[in-house]
Amino acid sequence: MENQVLLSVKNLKKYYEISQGMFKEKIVVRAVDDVNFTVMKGETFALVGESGCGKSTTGRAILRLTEPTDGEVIFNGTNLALLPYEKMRSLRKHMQMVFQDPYASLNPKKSIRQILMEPLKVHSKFDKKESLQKVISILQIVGLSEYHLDRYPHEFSGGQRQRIGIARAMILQPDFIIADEPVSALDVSVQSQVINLMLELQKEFGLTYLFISHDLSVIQHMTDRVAVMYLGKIVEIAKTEDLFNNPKHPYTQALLSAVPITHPKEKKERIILKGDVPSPANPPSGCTFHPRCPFAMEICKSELPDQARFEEGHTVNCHLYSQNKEEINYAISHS
Amino acid sequence: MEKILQVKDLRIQFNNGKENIQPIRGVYFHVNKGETLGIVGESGCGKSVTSLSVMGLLPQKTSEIVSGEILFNDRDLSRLTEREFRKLRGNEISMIFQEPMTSLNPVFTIGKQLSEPLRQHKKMSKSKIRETIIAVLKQVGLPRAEQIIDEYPHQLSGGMRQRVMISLALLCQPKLMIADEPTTALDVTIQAQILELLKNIKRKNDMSLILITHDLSVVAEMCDRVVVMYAGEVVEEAEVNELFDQPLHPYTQGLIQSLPSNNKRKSKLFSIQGQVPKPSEIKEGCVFANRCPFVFGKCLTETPPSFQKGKHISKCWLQDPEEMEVKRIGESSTVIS
Amino acid sequence: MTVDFPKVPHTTKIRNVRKNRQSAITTFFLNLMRSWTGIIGFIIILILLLISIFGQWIVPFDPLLADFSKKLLPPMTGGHLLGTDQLGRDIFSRIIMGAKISVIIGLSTVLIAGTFGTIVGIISGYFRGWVDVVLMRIVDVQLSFPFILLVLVINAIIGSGLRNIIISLAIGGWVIFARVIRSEVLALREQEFITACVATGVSKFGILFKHILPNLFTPIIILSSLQIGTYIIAEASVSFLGFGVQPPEPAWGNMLNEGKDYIFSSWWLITFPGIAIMITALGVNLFGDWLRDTLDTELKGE
Amino acid sequence: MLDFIIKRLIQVVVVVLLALTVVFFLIRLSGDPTALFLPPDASREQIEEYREMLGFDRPIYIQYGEFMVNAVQGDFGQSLRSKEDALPLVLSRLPATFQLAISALILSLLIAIPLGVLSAYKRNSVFDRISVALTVLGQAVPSFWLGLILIYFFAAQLNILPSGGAGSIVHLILPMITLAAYSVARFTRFTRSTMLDVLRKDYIRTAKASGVPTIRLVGRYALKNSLIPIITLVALDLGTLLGGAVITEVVFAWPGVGRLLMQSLMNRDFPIVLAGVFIVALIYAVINFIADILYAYVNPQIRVK
Repeated sequence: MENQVLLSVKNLKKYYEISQGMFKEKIVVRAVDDVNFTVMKGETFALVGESGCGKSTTGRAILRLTEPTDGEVIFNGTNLALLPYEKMRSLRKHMQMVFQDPYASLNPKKSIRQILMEPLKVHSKFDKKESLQKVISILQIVGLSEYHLDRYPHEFSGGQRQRIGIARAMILQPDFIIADEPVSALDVSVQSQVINLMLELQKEFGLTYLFISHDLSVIQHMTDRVAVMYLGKIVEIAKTEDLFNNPKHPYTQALLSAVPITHPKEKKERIILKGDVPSPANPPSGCTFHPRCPFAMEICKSELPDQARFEEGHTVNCHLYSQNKEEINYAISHS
Repeated sequence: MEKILQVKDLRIQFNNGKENIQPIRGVYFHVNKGETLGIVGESGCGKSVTSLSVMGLLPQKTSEIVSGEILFNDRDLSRLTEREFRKLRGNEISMIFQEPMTSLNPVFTIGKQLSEPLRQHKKMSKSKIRETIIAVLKQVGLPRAEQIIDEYPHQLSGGMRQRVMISLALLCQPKLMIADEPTTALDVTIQAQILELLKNIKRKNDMSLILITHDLSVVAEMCDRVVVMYAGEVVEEAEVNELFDQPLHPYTQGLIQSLPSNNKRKSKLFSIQGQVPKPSEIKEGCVFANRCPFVFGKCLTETPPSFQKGKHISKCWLQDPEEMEVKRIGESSTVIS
Repeated sequence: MTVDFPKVPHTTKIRNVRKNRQSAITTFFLNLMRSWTGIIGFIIILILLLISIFGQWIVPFDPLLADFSKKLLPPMTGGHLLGTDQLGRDIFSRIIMGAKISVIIGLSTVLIAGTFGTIVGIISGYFRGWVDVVLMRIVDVQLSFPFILLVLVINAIIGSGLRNIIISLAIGGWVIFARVIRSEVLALREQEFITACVATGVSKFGILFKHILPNLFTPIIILSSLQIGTYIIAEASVSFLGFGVQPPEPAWGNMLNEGKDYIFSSWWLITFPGIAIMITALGVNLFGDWLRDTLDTELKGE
Repeated sequence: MLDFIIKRLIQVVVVVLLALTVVFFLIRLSGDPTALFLPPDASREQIEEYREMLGFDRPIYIQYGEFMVNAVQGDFGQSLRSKEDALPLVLSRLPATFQLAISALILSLLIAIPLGVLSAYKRNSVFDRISVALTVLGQAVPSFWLGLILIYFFAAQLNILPSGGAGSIVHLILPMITLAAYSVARFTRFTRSTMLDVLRKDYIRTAKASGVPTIRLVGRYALKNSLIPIITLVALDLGTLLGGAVITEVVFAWPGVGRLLMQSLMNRDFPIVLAGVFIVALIYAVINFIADILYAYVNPQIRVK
């Protein structure tokens, strides 16, 4: 089971066109721009980045909740990006999604029974009686009970709704779940309950997660490998522990250093980035990070960096690592 | 130490047309001159309502301060008229809100909005006002201050808007600034910028800061002292190091322990069971009793008073000297309220 | 790697927890009781419906029977509560019968315009593409022409009468439904719970019929109730101008039309039918407003 | 901004052409057009002659093309009754309609905006309750009936104002009030609810937190925010106002486009109807166009782009 590729994303792109009126050229927003990564069976792979970096769009494009502009999404050997709608629809039982906002992602007019029965009905997995048994058992698994069957979403608290959202994703026994900021709308004390639930479910059912989040402490806690995104591109991929111990990309370094301390006595060296994230409609030339990068060199302004590979699958897209070593050392020591 | 703000036994009642609810039930805390006080709690714990009451910004028709005092420099704010309050707001006390995207008026320029507190509280000529605004905009680290003053909010990013909000709060050099979740809507790297800015500004302007947040790491980063609120009550108050080293209330303990960074990677996180009770569900006894791992008989029947140990206050029966079977040691352990 | 769900013993009885919930009707009345205006609107509508159903049995006089010996009697004379008109017909009886016409016109127009507009709105909003572009252009064009004038012109061209005034009003009125329903559908499409359905694998039609349609119910009800008042007033205006429902049918609008020539001598001819229109429109509007306020807050949760 | 204006202008043209097309076909499809154009007692020969003369024997698309080509040039034919040219006749009535509609619009805005603002400012006060009740009532009163009642009181009973006709400012008073009544109710209500919405916004709280007094908050700040939706509504409602003008003109025998249109509809004088439809659609489209530009002016988010 280990080291088997479940999902591989190749050159995935999602561009949005914004019309500017008749006489101006359309603006192309490159929400996801040439993203590559693979997810192994049974692991938790994280996409991390700040708002607008394209991590959610990547997740949605993989499941074709938004149609990708270009690229391949190979899931268990099938290229999802090319599947006709109906084929894709029947494949969806193997891959599910948990959404950020548990309030918005449940239909307010449907009872919990209806919400949870629907996936089973759609994929006609079981007869009615069996389905109900499944629904009840999944409710118990996520920490609710059959007592809640005929209630409506607005009768639940945020944490409970997210449990229902997870139950809906789990009921078809998928192999793969994309969780898009599943805990960021929740309070701290409820957050830990939901993280625990997700960890338990993974252990019990051998699930693979694609975990999308901006919260680095949650990512550090529960994921195996991380891809860091900036302006629609992946800048670094590494094992979680590697990434947190030895971040290589200047953006990753800044991002990690910005994570708030967890104890007042902790002292932290901060790399405070200049300015704001540029608009993906008008990204900087060359390496998109160069205007904010403390180590920016001439080459960064004009050329897109290649991927540099390190041990254990740690990859970085940065000119610092494609140049010769001396220059790197120079740049780092003079920062 | 001089106390700039004292809140005593504050009780606030809301009427939603159907029933009365009390989201704030007897809140005590104070702010010392020059310090940063953190108020932490989860959504619905009453931390924002408390801060709005200090600003006199509670909805007039549907809410009411039932009892208590809010002493600002020994003046009771809870009895001020709207006119008196107005002279205070933006002048001696100012506030920064959570949502920088919606907190600025979309149809007025930045300069127009920033000129308002100066117009209201200071007698200044137009050119002097403009000068002051540009100076403050520069102080909060906005580039191109001379241009930004004539721009509209939608032309700025979230981080820049929050800087504008801070400069708005700063204009009249208030003695007390209240920041209600100032970085919650922002990205981590921007959050780091804004927190740094708040620290510098507080130091330079010699003011006190109340920082309202749900995020313990923001507290660890910024605060001198912390008040922990739960379901409309203050359950614990301590100096920041003390709170993180030795939290006394089981709720605070749970919050700190459930931080992912305080747990082994991939292990089950510590978590507080159950949910916050709704205001209508609160009965006799301790508000945290239904979720508390150490709950015992007395917790369900009697509301605990605040037990004080030095500067560390906690509202939990476990701290009752009798319950702890610890003999009272002179003055170091007294019961207030 | 199939992991089975834990077995649930078959003896587990599925309890129905509906017992402690209020039925829809109870909720309706409980909400109604909270609003004075809602109650007034509801009562007016109830009375209106009752007299339009049972009107023909409760009228004191034949509303069509002319009697020149009794023409232009003031109110409260000769047993005529609201007086008689220029042909000696009992105004009270005519107003009662007019209620029926107003109700028929209001309801059938809303039914036709609502159904057609809703279908167009759904097609436009859900399937988008060129169909949407074409349909919305049509709606734009029609909306760029005053409603009442459009109804007048259409009615003048296709001819008067009850059926034709309903058709004219429906042709004039469907666009509002199309516009509103389309924007509702567009908003719903963007809702996360619809994305969640796609992610679950629900088919396009499943999403439309099981998830979008039920959520359109509320806006359709609200819009319909608010539109009925518009239709009733529009019909009265058209009839007043001499189109629409023709004499001797006792529509409130044409009663006013006939009465306006006697404005200097007999005030009651123009007074009572107008009051009838006003009270009806008031009732429908009040009820519609109340419906919107309660259903809207219900939508938003607590 | 420029291509926004051009885009909207094209839209105006399309709207007007389509409106004409629809009315043209409605008239043609509703029966033998010749019969419509002639008095009912016309003889068979007369009908045939007329049909040929007007070109109704030709295929409908040719007729349509010809009609549109002529219409674009402003030629809608002659009135079947008075034999006057249709478009100039309609245009000659336009000033009267404008006078009525614009004075009613100004009157309603002058009453409604202060009333709505005050109502919102003093929410739930006696004043507010009365104003809300009046607006609800005002929206339920059919304008033609209000006109009749006003005539009854001021012309028939008090005899201080004329019951109809035009000429002096006194002739304008009753029609103006009649036409404005519905708009006053609607605008007041809308201003009030928009103001209440705006007053709940975060940025109002911000202004309050900077010590802005409530009066200034309402009058200076919230009002400008509310203007955007109010302008939108007023623009949308101008159609209703124009439609109402038709009815009001008939009630008060006001010599405007509406009354002419009504008479022509009664007389089945279709060249005039078509010319009238053309003018009304054009006016309405142009008003909407102006409103859009005004809207862009008030809303910096559109303007700055």
